Amino acid sequence: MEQEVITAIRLVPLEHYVILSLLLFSIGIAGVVFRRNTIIILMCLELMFNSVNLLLTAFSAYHSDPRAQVFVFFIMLVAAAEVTVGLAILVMMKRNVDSVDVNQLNRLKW
Amino acid sequence: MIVAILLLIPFLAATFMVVATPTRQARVVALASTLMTLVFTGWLCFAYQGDPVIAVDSDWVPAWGLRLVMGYDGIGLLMILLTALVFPFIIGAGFGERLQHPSLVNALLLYTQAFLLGVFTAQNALLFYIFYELALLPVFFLLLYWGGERRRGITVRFFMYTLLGGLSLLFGILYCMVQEGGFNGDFSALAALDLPLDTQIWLFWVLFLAFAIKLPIFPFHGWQPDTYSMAPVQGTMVLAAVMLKMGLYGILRLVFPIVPEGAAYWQNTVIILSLIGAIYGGVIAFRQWDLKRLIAYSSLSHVGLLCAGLFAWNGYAVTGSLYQAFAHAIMVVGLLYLTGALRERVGSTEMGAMGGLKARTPRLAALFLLVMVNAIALPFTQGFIGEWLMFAGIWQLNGWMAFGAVTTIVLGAIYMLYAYQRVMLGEDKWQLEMDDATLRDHLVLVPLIAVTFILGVYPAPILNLINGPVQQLITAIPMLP
Amino acid sequence: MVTADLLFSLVPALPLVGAVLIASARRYLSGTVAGMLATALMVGAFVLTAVAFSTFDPSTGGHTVRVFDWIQITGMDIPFAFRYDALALTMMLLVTGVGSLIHLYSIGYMHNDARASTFFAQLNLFSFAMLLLVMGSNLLITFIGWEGVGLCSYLLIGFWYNVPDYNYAARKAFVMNRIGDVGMVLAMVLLFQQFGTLEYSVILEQADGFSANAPILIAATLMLFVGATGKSAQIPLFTWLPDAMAGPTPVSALIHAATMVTAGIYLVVRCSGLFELVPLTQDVILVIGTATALLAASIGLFQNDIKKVLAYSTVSQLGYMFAALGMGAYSAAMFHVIMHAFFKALLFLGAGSVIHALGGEQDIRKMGGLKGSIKITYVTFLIGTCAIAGLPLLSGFFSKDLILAFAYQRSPVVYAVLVFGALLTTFYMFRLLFLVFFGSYRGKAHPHESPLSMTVPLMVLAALSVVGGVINLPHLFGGHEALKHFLATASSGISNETLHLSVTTEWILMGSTVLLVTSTIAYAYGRFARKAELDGEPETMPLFKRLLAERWRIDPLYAALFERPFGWMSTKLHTVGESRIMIPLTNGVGGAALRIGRVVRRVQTGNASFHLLAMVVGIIAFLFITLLST
Amino acid sequence: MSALILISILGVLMLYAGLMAPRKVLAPLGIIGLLAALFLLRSGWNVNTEFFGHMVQFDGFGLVFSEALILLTVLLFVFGVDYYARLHENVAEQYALMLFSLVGAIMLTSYQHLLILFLGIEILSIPLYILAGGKRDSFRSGEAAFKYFVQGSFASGFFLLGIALLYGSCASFDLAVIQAYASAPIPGTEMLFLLGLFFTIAGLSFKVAAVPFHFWSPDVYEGSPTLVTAFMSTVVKTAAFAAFYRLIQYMDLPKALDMMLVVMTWLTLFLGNIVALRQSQFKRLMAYSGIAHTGFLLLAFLGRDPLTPSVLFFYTVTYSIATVGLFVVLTLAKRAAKGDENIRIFKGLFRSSPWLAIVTMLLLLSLAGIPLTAGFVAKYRVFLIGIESGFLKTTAFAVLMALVGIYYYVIVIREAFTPRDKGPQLVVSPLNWLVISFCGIAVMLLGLFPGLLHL
Repeated sequence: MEQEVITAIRLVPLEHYVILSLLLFSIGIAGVVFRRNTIIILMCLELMFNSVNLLLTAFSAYHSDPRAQVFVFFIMLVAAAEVTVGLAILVMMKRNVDSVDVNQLNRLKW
Repeated sequence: MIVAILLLIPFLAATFMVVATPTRQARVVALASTLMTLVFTGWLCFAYQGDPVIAVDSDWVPAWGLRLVMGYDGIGLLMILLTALVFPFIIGAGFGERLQHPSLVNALLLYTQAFLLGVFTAQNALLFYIFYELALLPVFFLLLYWGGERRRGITVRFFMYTLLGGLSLLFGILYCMVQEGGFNGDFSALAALDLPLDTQIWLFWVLFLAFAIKLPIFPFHGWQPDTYSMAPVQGTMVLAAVMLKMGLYGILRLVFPIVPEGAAYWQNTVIILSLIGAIYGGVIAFRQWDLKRLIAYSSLSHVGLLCAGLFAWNGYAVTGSLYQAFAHAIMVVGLLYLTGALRERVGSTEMGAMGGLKARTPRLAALFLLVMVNAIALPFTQGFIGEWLMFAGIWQLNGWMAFGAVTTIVLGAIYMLYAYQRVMLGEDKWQLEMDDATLRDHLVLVPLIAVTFILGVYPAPILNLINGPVQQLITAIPMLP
Repeated sequence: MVTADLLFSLVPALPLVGAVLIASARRYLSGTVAGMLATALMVGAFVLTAVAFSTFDPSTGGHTVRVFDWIQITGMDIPFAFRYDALALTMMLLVTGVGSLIHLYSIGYMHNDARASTFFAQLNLFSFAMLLLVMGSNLLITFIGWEGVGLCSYLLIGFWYNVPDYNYAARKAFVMNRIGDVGMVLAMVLLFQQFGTLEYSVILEQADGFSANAPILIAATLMLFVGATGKSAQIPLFTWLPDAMAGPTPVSALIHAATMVTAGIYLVVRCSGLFELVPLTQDVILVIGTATALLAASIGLFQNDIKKVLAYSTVSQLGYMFAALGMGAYSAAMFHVIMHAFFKALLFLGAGSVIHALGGEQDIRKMGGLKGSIKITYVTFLIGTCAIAGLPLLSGFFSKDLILAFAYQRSPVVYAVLVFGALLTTFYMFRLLFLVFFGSYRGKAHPHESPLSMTVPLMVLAALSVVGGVINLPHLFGGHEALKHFLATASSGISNETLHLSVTTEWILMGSTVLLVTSTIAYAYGRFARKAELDGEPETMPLFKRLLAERWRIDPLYAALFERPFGWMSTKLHTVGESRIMIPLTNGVGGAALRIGRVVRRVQTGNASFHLLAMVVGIIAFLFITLLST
Repeated sequence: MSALILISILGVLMLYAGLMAPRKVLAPLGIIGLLAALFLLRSGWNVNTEFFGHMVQFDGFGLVFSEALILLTVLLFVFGVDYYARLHENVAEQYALMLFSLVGAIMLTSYQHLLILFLGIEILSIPLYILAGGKRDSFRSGEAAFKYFVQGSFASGFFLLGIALLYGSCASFDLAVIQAYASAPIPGTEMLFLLGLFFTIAGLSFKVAAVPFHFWSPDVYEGSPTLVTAFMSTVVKTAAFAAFYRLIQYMDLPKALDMMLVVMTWLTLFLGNIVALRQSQFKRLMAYSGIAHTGFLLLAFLGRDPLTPSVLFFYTVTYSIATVGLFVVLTLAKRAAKGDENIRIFKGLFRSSPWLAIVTMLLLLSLAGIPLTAGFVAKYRVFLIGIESGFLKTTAFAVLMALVGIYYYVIVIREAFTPRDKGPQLVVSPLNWLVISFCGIAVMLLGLFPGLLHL
């Protein structure tokens, strides 16, 4: 069964996976950097993590080694935790300045 | 062990004063401890056989190249003697000052003395550096807390500028330790280094910078005038009389032995710079209106000569330079004390506020004169012996340099006599009521003057002390012309 | 040490003791007591010297008395030692002898000065230094005295310290001497490098090894001479001496006429062995000496301050001595030194007596007709004047004629110049004499003769000025030049100096000089004795005379050339060099760091997105670095 | 290992205690627990035990650092007693979060597997995000929290990417394998490996606040509650460095990365010191000085010398001690000055309370690296290593920057020792006094007898 999955995965050359995930990662970066809405920033962070997950999975398939997939689970876990905290902070921020615009946060500088 | 005692006397006394903070007796305690140190030093000199003494030699943290090696030879002993001899007077000068926290002032002074003694006894480059920096700290606080106006800026500037040199010295020392392998920074070990010439050429400045700033020689003196004029009299005494000599000593211990060829390479440059400084300072001193500034510039002038003498690097010049260092210490303490005494009377160190004081304080005037003749190196004073030896030595190297050096005797006469006239002579302008030289003034100045003349007429004790080591040094480190 | 040596080396000790004693006890001693003490010690010194002199055997040529090791390190051994020989003894006799007289004189002169005791302490100190100067067996000991007399001269010129001009004069004197001393020091270090010692005896011995005009020797002798010009007030360093008259008159007599200013001559004679080897330097000395003699004499013509006149005459007389040295006539120079000491001291003391009589008046235009009121002073002063003018058989006559004879032998030009100088001297000295003592009194004070303590020295010195010549009586007068032969034992230069003029020539020279001098006196008498012709202010004078009266404007010239530029430089170096360049440079480094800091901290904009962007940029940049460097 | 578990449990306990037990027991509880953990670690001394199939390894390096971390936390807890005295709610949470974060820190010191490294970092960071926002109604605190969070997770992203690429190149997360690969790369995958390592290092550099990944630290330091700032600048920094070094310790990095490290060192040294010159807010100043010290530590990294671990340890620990002490003093002075954080609040400190002033001086001098304080020995050894491993210019630059660094510490000292008729009236609780004195004396002792902290 899983052997088929692996072969299925291997139908696509590794480079494609790498490039794809790097693309995703870059999109994530761009989003985080250039969007001002905090929610979207959080989502883009998720995107970055997931691109990494994809990469890992691809690799594990090519190395035919399950450890990476375990790693992926851990990443998901942590990402979840982070997002939770992130949202909490977001709420707090919303309470302090009635907005979710990143640029509102610029009192600490120089 | 001996050395340990030497350092501990002032250190413990200082610590006692920090803890117990006696107010009235503080000066007395301090004086007592300095006198003890002096006596002890006297005994050291008396017992000195003529060959180097290594009193302490133990590891501190072997793996990290920290070692405790302390001892002294004739030259070190001279410096120790200088420190021990000058400090009682510095403390004594404090009896007139009305500073707050007298116990702290004296504590800081004693700490300085302890660390200075450390500098002069250290036989390990790193240890030397540590004491070198430590000696700076008490002075920093002295200036910061008891200094005159604009002290905040000036003190920090002085501190940073001195540290600039210090850190570059540290870098140099570390470099040498690494080159030496086994992280052994003992003078003996470092002297054994034989670095390639191109290394020595840059390493020279890395090591020398610290001392060039400390002395200071010509382009590096920017910190000096302000600091001298702002610092409390005692602080200036410490700076000018002893601290400055650390530079001289350091050059002798760390520059020449480690980078002889580098020193040879830069010899002329340094001598010329020093002489420029000597003349520059002498000329500027002429038109100074503030006694302390005048002393600062005269000190710049004298030090230029000292440094030139040291770099001429022959028996006469180096001996002369060391001897003159001693003379300068005595002389500058005397002058600064007089400055303080005058400020007590006229309430300022500006010469504009003085003039014609001789009419009211003939004895003080006489003392001033006697201190001054040492400053202008009249024969039969210490100053003359030192300068004569230096001139003779520098001449061996180059006639024109000697000429430059000798012109300073004219400059010295010009600014010193002018200062004396502006302070003491002329008609009594201000009609201030003031008392003549008090018992305290005599107690401080007369011994200083006595030393000046005794060692001017009979220099043998000091000369015999340093002659041997200097000759060894010279022969051990031949300078390529 | 042999007793003779012991006594010898004790000579300077006495005045030193006196100086220290009086100085430390000065507020308990009255001026008179201090003066007596000082005088007693000087006389003691004189006696000791006399004893040492009597026990001295010239044929030995003298020896060195080593007192103790002074500067002794590897390669340099400079003992504290004295040279016990003819030259030293002669100078010592002069110093202690004339010194004692002047000390004695001072008791009276200073008796109503509050700080008289200080004065005597300093006077004694001076004598001590002067003795060291002449006794030293090596250059460095001489130099101790050399600078010591400089200091004392400084102190004594500025003795009345509340007058700013006097302090200025004192400083001027000291600084100018110091300038000379630069030459002296350089000469010493050079000689030390060459000979490895500073002992006169050794140096002179080894000097023979050098060829004539060896560059080393040229340098050494020239620099020694520079030192000499400083002390002995020769061109260009002579302007301090006239100003030095600010000091009390005895000081002028002792320091600035009799002893200190002759130190230069002494030094050259001491080192005559060296100078002999360097004709070049000798010529320089000759030219400078002659020029100084003439210049100073010309200035002396129209001075109105009695002491200034004497001062310039001193400078000019010193010029004569140096001219003699330049001609290799060392004994003549020494002879003139001694004679000059006698009559110039006499003249100064006389002038002092006059000033004392007139209660401090120094302007000869406010004097006149004093010969009636202060007889002793007048007579003695007259003798002195005649002596300096070189009237036959007086002391000045012999010494000056000796010099002139040498000059004639050297070259007629020099001879002419020196003779002319001599005539000028005669003119202004008699002008002085006539204006002061002849005619009618033009002042307001009530002249009164000075006390005995002042007149006695006058008389003694007068006597010496009359008979002094015998110590070196030339063959012409049946003498056998005793002084010359005595000194010859100590100075190689003297032993090989020769005057080979035919007897007739000498008589002719002498006669002509005397003739000229007497006629000059007559001329002066005509102008100043009958109707005292007084000069107004320089502004009213014809140009040339005004130039002379204003001393060739040399002081303003020096001020413009050296003093003001120096002050200017000092100020500029401080206001520009330090305040604008050095200190800003020092602070600039730190300031720059702070400024950079202020700029760089702006990077931290505080905007989260920007920070992220910056991180990304950073990463990309590093990525480039990484990839490029693979 | 048992220590790890104990601390985690302790955290949970703490949460419960916060619900039922009175507030004053919390800190003692924590401290006791931590000491117990310390004891457990000690028992595992020199055993060099592995867990989770060689994913965690408590070797000497790990143990020493863990102990140091625990002790520092204890110190902070002692400080916390007084610090949280005014706070009415969530005290337990604060302690607990710190404990959790400590767990992460300990994992970082002794990981042997990238997964643990990753987890360690996250366990370390996530509680910190919350702690940073500890003052819920303070805008600055919130801003700090948010910035820290966003940038932190952003960096984790890169870090993860790095790990992924590493895995891609050498098919394993095991440190040993990776290090082995570094010395004998499989042809064709070097670029992958290089990039992987690059991103990993970038991620770690963020944690140690090396330029250009430092942007978070000034803002977060300033915004967070002082205790948290202290925690970040001591425990977190130390742990991060331990992790960083553990990663590259036995690895011969590709030239390219060495190059990158050098550049990073220069930038960090420069920016940290130069910008600190112009800081007047004390916490911000400490942040920049922290960056500066990162620079010095990176210098020690460059030459991976056998001595480096001990230098690293000595440096971080002494730095942490000094920092803790200073933050305590700051808190006191801040209270006296009603919340002002400008360095001028120290003015006249010497007059009002000499001992505090003297200790402050000692701590600052130690940070400045003046002889006979621990800081000097630390710096001196860093320079020594720098020179020894041939980075002459970099070391020279570091020395120069050390000079610049001295300036801003001296400025603070100057404030403290400027005479002033009425200095700040500091109320010092006994415990705080204890902490401060301990720090001062420790700094002095370590300066005199550096051997005490010999790894």
